[in-house]
Amino acid sequence: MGANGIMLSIENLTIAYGNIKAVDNISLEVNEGEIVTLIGANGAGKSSTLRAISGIVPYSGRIRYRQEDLRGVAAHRIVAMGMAQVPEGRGIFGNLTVMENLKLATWQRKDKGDIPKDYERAFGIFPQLQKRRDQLGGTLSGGEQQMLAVARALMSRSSMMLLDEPSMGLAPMLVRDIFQVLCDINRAGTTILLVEQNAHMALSIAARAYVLETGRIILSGPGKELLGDSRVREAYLGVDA
Amino acid sequence: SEKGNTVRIGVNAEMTGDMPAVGESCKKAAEMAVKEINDAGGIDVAGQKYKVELFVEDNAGKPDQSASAAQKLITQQKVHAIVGPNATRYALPASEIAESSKVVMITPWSTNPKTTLDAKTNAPKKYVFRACFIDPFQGRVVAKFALETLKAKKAAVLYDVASEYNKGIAEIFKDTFEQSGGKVVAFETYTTNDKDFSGQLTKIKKAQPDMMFLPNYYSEIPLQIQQAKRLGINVPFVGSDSWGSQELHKLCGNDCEGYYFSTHYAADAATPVATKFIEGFKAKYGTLPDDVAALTYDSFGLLFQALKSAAKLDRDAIRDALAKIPKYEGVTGNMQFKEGSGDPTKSAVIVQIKGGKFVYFATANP
Amino acid sequence: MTYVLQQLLNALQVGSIYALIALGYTMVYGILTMINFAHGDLFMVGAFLCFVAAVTFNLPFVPVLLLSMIGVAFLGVVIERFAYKPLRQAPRVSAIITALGVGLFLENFTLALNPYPKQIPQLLENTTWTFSGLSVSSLQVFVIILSLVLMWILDLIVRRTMVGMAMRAISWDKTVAPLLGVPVNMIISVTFAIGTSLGGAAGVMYALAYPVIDPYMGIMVGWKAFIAAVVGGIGNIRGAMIGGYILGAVEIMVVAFMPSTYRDFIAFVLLLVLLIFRPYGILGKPHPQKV
Amino acid sequence: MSVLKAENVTHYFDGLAAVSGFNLNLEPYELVGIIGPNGAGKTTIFNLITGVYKATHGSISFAGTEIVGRTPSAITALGIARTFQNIRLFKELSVLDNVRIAHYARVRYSPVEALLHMGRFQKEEEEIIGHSMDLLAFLKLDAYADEVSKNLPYGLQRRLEIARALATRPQLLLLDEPAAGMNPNEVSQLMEFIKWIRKEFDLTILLIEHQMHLVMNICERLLVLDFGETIAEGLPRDIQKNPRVLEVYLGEVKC
Amino acid sequence: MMINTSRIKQFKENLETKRWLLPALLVFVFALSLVIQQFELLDPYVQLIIMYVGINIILTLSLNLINGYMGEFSVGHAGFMAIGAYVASFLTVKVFPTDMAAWLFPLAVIAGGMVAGVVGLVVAFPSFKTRGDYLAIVTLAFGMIVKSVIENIDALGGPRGFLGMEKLSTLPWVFFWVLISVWVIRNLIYSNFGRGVLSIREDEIASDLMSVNTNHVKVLAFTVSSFFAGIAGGLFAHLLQFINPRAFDIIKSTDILIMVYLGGIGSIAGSVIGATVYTVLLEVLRPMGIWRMVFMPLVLVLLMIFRPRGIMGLREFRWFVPVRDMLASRLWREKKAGT
Ligand SMILES: Nc1ncnc2c1ncn2[C@@H]1O[C@H](COP(=O)(O)OP(=O)(O)OP(=O)(O)O)[C@@H](O)[C@H]1O
Ligand SMILES: Nc1ncnc2c1ncn2[C@@H]1O[C@H](COP(=O)(O)OP(=O)(O)OP(=O)(O)O)[C@@H](O)[C@H]1O
Ligand SMILES: [Mg+2]
Ligand SMILES: [Mg+2]
Repeated sequence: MGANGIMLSIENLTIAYGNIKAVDNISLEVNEGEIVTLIGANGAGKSSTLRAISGIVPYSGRIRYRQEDLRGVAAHRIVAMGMAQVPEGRGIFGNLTVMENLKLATWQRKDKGDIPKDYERAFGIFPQLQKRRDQLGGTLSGGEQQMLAVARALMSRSSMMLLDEPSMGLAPMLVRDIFQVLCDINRAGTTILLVEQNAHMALSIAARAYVLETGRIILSGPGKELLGDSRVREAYLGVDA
Repeated sequence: SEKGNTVRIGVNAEMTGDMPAVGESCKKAAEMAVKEINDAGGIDVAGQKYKVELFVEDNAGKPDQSASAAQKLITQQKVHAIVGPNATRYALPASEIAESSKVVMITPWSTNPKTTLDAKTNAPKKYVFRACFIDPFQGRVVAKFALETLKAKKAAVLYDVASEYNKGIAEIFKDTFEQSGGKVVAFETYTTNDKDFSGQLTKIKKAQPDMMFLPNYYSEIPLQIQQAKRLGINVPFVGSDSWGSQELHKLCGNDCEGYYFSTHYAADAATPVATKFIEGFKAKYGTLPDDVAALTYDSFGLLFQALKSAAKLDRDAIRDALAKIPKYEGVTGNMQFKEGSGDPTKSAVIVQIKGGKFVYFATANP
Repeated sequence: MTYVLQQLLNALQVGSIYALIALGYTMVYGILTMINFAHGDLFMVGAFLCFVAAVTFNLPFVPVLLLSMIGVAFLGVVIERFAYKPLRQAPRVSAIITALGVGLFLENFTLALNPYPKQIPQLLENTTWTFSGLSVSSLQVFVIILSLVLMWILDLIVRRTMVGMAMRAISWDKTVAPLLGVPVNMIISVTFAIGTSLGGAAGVMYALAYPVIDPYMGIMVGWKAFIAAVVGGIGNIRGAMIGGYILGAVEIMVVAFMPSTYRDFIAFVLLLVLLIFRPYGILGKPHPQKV
Repeated sequence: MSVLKAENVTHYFDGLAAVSGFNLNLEPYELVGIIGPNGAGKTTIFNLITGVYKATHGSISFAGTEIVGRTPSAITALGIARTFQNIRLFKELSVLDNVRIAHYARVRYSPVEALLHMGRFQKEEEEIIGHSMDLLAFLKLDAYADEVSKNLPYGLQRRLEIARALATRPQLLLLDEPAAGMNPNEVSQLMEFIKWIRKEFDLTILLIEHQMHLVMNICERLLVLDFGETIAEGLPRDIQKNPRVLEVYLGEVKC
Repeated sequence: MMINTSRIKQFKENLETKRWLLPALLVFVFALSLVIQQFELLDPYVQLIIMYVGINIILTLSLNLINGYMGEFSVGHAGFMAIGAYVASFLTVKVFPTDMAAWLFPLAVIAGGMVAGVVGLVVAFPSFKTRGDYLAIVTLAFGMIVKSVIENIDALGGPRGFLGMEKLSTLPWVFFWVLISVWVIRNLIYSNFGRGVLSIREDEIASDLMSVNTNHVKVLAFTVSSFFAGIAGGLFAHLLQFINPRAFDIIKSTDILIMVYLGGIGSIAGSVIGATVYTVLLEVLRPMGIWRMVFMPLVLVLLMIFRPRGIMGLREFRWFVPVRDMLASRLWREKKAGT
C-alpha cells in the first residue's frame, strides 16, 4: 500500500502524567483497511495511546489521521473526522437507554437523513440490541454492553475505530462473538486499531501487531508471526516457551 | 490625647450586612449635619471656633466589626464622640468599648433599654446615650393605642423571633395589652429574611383578631400586609418605629394606607426645626428622611449643643455637658436626658399612613 | 378543613419556589458534581433584573421574565467560564469555595449599587378568589403553575432532547462523552445557562410573589434550596422537586400545627432525621464505591 | 488448624450474584491463587474476606474466629492484610507515612499521651518509624521514604502497597493482581519476592492474578472462578489442562 | 559514609538548636503580651485586632482539622462556637460568684469547649455513614438548629442576646489559647491519630483496610475540632461582652470556611496565615466602605483559581514539624550507620 494507504500515523509519541511517563516515544502506523493490534501488560500505556489519538490527553509527538495533524483538534471534532473510540470499560452511559446511547453517537453527523439506515445496520449486526432498545444501558449484561459500545462507534459513521480491550469481562462465547463482529466490520471497510489483553485472540485476527511494554514498543510484526514468537508466548499467552 | 483643631466625630454605621439601608440613612444625615455646621463657620467650643471632621466606619452588620470600628474611631481617629451604631445588637458591643474608653457614644436608633445600662449592675452607663425613646415605652404606647383608640379586644402579633428589637417590643405589647384587659389571640413568629408568612397568617386568620401588631422592619411590612389581606385578614395593622422609613411608601404602595404606627416624629406636624431638616435633606439627597436619619441628625444636634456648652474640647467635658443639656429642641421633638441616665425624656407620636404620607395622629407622652 | 387546605396551598407555593431554585442546584451538580453556592445569588440577580426591566424599562411581564432569564443565564455562563472552568481538575472543594466567593461578590456588588430594598411593581393582575373561607390568589396559582410548567419543560429537555441526553451522559461519565463526538464544554455551558436561567425565573417569580427585594435575599433561600436539593437526592431533577415541596410543606405545617417559634428547629431536625434514614436523599443513590 | 475458612459464601449486588457458594480452606503457609475472567468475582471475594462487603450468606472464619460482620479495620487488626487491584495508596502522603499509618491498630498510647508526648508515645513512635523503615529497606524502598507516594513509578507503588500491607503484621496476605503492569522480567522478580516474603514473615498468601506464568509457577493450589462460581480447583498442572479453563483464556476466530 | 553521617548530624543539631528559637519566641511574645497588658503599651485598637486574629486562628485551625486534614466539608462550625460562647458566658455571669469570675474564667472557657466537644459527637456519628455533600447538609442543619435553639431559650436572652460578661479575654489569654490549640493540633496530627485523620482524607476505604479505626478517628477529630471552636466562642464572648444567636449564623461559618481555604488546607501555618490575612485585610480595607466587601471575594476567587489549595495548602512551616517526623528516615539511616 502506498502513502495514501496510511490512515493513521503516530511519530515519537510521548505521554506523561505528571512525572510518570506512560508512553515513551513510540511510533506506529495503521493502513487503511487493516486491523492492527496493540498488546501489552496492564499499565503498558495502551489506553494512554488511544486517549492521545482521540485527543483527550495531552502528548508530545505527532499524530496524523488521513494526513491531517490532530494536534489541537478537540476530541469531539476528531469523531466528526471519522474516527471513533470504544473506550476501556465500554463507557456505556448507564443512565441512558440503548437507543439513546446510539443516538448520542450521531451528535457530530451532518447527514441526519442517513441515520435511520445506520440504526438498521447496527441492529443488523447486533440483533440482540434491537430487542433491548429501551432498556437502560446500566442493566445490560457485560456482553451486551460491549456490543452496544461497538454499535455506538459504528453510529458515528467512523471509517476508523479504536477499540480498548473489547474482550474485557466477557465470557468466552461472547469474546468470540465480539471478535467475529470486528472481523466482519473490518471486512466491510472499517479500519481497526485494537488494544487487547487477550493477546491470543487479538493476534489471530490482526494483520499487524505492536507489543508495548512499560511505554515502549518492544516488538512489532504480522499478527500470526508474533503468535509464534517465544517471548510473546511466554509473557502474554501464559505458555512456557 | 485628641489631636488638632477640629472637632472629630465618628460614625459607626451598618453600611453592609443585614441592614445597609439603615447605615446609608445614618451616614447621609451625619454628613448633612456636619456640612451644615461647617458651612455656618464651625462650632464654638469654650470660646474657640472649630471645624467638625467626620469619620465614618462600616460595622458590616457584625458585632465584632462593630466593636473594632468603635475602637478604631476612639484610638486611631481619636474622635471626641461617636454616633451609632443603630441596631441594638451592634450598639451593645460598641457601647462597652465606648464606656470603658470614656468616650461619648450616642446611638440614634437603638431602643433596647439595655444599650445604655451596665449589664452587671443595671445602673446607667456613663458615656452611652441615645436619641430615641425605649422599647417598653413604645410597647405600652401601642398597646394603649390599640385598646383605647382602635377599641381592639383581640390582638394578633406577628414578629421576627430572631431579632431582639421585634421580640422585645412584641412581648411588652402583649403584657400591656393583656394587663389592660385585652387578649392576644395569636402570637406568631418568623425568622429574619423570611418572605413568606402565609403559614402564620393563615393561623392568625383562624384566631379572628380585631387588630394586628407588626413590630417589624419596614422592608418586611409590605409583604406581611399584602399577604394578610390576600388571605382575607381585614383588620387595622399597627406598627412601631421600625416602620418609619419613607421607603415604606415606595415598597407598600396603597396596601399600607390607613394604618398606624408609633414613632419619633411626624413630618407634617413638624416644628420649624423639623421642617428645616426635612427640606434640607430632600434638597441634598432627593428623598425624604426616615427616622434613622432624623435621629442621627438629632444625635449630632445633641452633640453640637453639648459642645457649645462644654468647658473645653475634651471627651469628658463633652460627656458632662451632654448629660446636663437643659433642653434640646430636635427634629424628633424636645428632649432632655433623665438625671444620671443616657435615655432622653421624649414623647412618641402615632402617625397614620395617608395618601403616601405619614400623617400626625396623636402624641403619647411618657 | 379549610384551614388545612389553605395551609396546603401555602405549602405548595413555598415549595414551588424552593423546588425551582433547587432545580438549578441539581442541574449543575448533576453534571459537574459541583455545588454552585452562587446559585442563590444568581437568583437574587434575577429578581433585580426583573426590577430593572419592569421599572427602568417599563416592560410587561413576558419580556421581563425572558430578559431576567437570559440575563442570569448569560451571567451564569460567564461565571462558569472564568471562575469554575479553570478549577475543573482542582480539588472539588476549591470550586465550591470559589462559588462562595462569587456569591459574596454578587451580593455586595449589587448592594454597592442599591443600598435600599426595591419594590417590584405588580406586573400581573392579582385577584383573590374566596371559596368558603379558602383564599386563592391568581398570583399564587400562577406561581405554582409556572413553576410546574418550567419544571416539566426542564424534565422534557433533560429526558427527551439530544442536549438533555448529552447532559445525562456527561453526568454519568465526563471522559467518554467526547469520544462520541459530544462537545462537553458546550454542554456544560448550556447546562449552566439552563440551570441559572431557572434561578432567574425563580427570582422573577419570587419577586412577584414577595415584591420587596434586596441584595441579600438569595442567601437564606439559596441555602434552603440547597437543602431541598440534597434531601431530594442531589443531582436528581425529580428529587429536587420533591425536596422543594417537602421543605415547603415541613416549614408551613410546623407553623400551622405547632408554635411557630419552633419552626426552624423542628424543620431542621426533621431533615436530619430524614437524612439518617435515607443518607443519600429521597431519590438519591450512593455512588457505588468499587474497591 | 486452617487459617481461613470460607463456607458457602454468597454475595449479591442488586440481586446479581457476584459470588455464589464459595468455599475455601487455607492451611498455614499455603500459597493459593484465584484466577478467572474479568468480573468473575475474584476481587469481591477479597472484599468479603476483608469486610468491605458483608456476605449475603455463608460464613468466613479466620483462625477460628467468625469475621463476617466485623469492620475492615477490626479484621485487619486480627491479621488479614491486602493490596488493591487498582492501587490505593495515600497519594499525597510520603512513602514512610503510608507505612506508618498501617501500624494504627498496634499503637497502645492514648490521644492524651500523644498530646503530652509522654513516655510511651515517644517510644512507640520511634518503634513505628524504625519498623516502617526496616520494612521499607527490606523491600528496597527506603531510598524513597520521603517521596510523596503518588510520584513513585508504577512498579514501586505496587511494592509499596505490599509493604504497607505487611506493616499491619498479617498472618494472611491477600494480593489482588500484584503483577499487573509488570513486564515478564519484573514478574519473575515478583515471583521470587512473594516466595521470599512468605518465608520471612511466615505468611499464608492468597492471590488473584491474570498472568498465567506467575500463577502456574508459584501457586500450590488454584481456584478458577467464572460468574461467581468456582468452576475448577486443584493443582496448577491439572488446571492448565482443564478444557473449561482453557476455553476461558484462549479461543480462536477465523478472520 | 562517615561524611554523610556527620552531615546529617550537623543538620540535625543545627535544626535542633534553632528549634529552640520558635518556642523561645513564643514564650517571649507571651511574656510580652503580659507586659503589654499590664502596662497598656499597645493601642487598644491594635490589641483588639490582634485578639480577633487570635480567635480566628483558633477557629480556622479547628475547622481545618475537619475540612483540611480529614477532607470532610463541614459548614456549620459557628454552631460549636456559639455553644462555647453561651456556656462560658452563662457560667461567668450566672453561675460563678461575681468577684471570682475573673479567676474562674479559664474554667468557664474550658467548660464551653467541653460542652461544644461533646456536642461535636452529634455531627461525628452521621459522619460514619455519610460523606461529602450529605455530611455538609448535616453540619449546615446542625448550625441552624443551634441558632434556633438559643433563640428559644429565654434564660439565654433569646434573640436579644446575652450580656453581662466582663471583658476577661485579654491578649495573654487569647495568645495562650492560640498556643494551646496550635500545640494540641500539631501533636495530634503528628501522632497515630493524626495519620489516621490524613488517611481518611486520602482514601477512607484503604484507611479502614490498613487497620485504622475510622470511626474512632472521626469522633476524636470532631470532638477536638468542636472543642476548640467552643474555646474560641468563649474568648469571643468575653471580648465583645455581648453575644446573640445571629453572631453565629451561617455567615460566620462561611467566614471561617473562607479563612481555612484562603490559608490552605491541611496546614497549621496555613491556618495562621489565613486567619491573619483575612482579619487584617478586612480591617485595613475598612476605608473602602462597601467596596471592601466586593473586593475581598474577588481576592478569594482569584486565589482559588491560581492556588486551588490555598496559600499554604498541604505544606507546613518546617518548625511546626516535629524533628522525629521531619528527619525520620535520616535519623534511621544514621542509626543504622552507627550500629
Ligand atoms: N490519569 C492518569 N494519571 C496518572 N497516571 C495515569 C493516568 N492514566 C494512566 N496512568 C498511568 O499511566 C500508565 C499507563 O496507563 P494506561 O492506562 O495507558 O495502561 P494500559 O496499557 O492501558 O493498561 P491496562 O491494561 O490496565 O488498561 C500506568 O502506569 C498508569 O498508572
Ligand atoms: N460495588 C459494586 N456494586 C455493584 N456491582 C459490583 C460491585 N463490585 C463489583 N460488582 C460486580 O460484581 C462482579 C464481580 O466483580 P469483581 O470486581 O469481583 O471481579 P473480578 O473477578 O475481580 O474481575 P477483574 O479481573 O476485572 O478484577 C462484576 O460483575 C462487578 O461489576
Ligand atoms: Mg488500558
Ligand atoms: Mg478484580
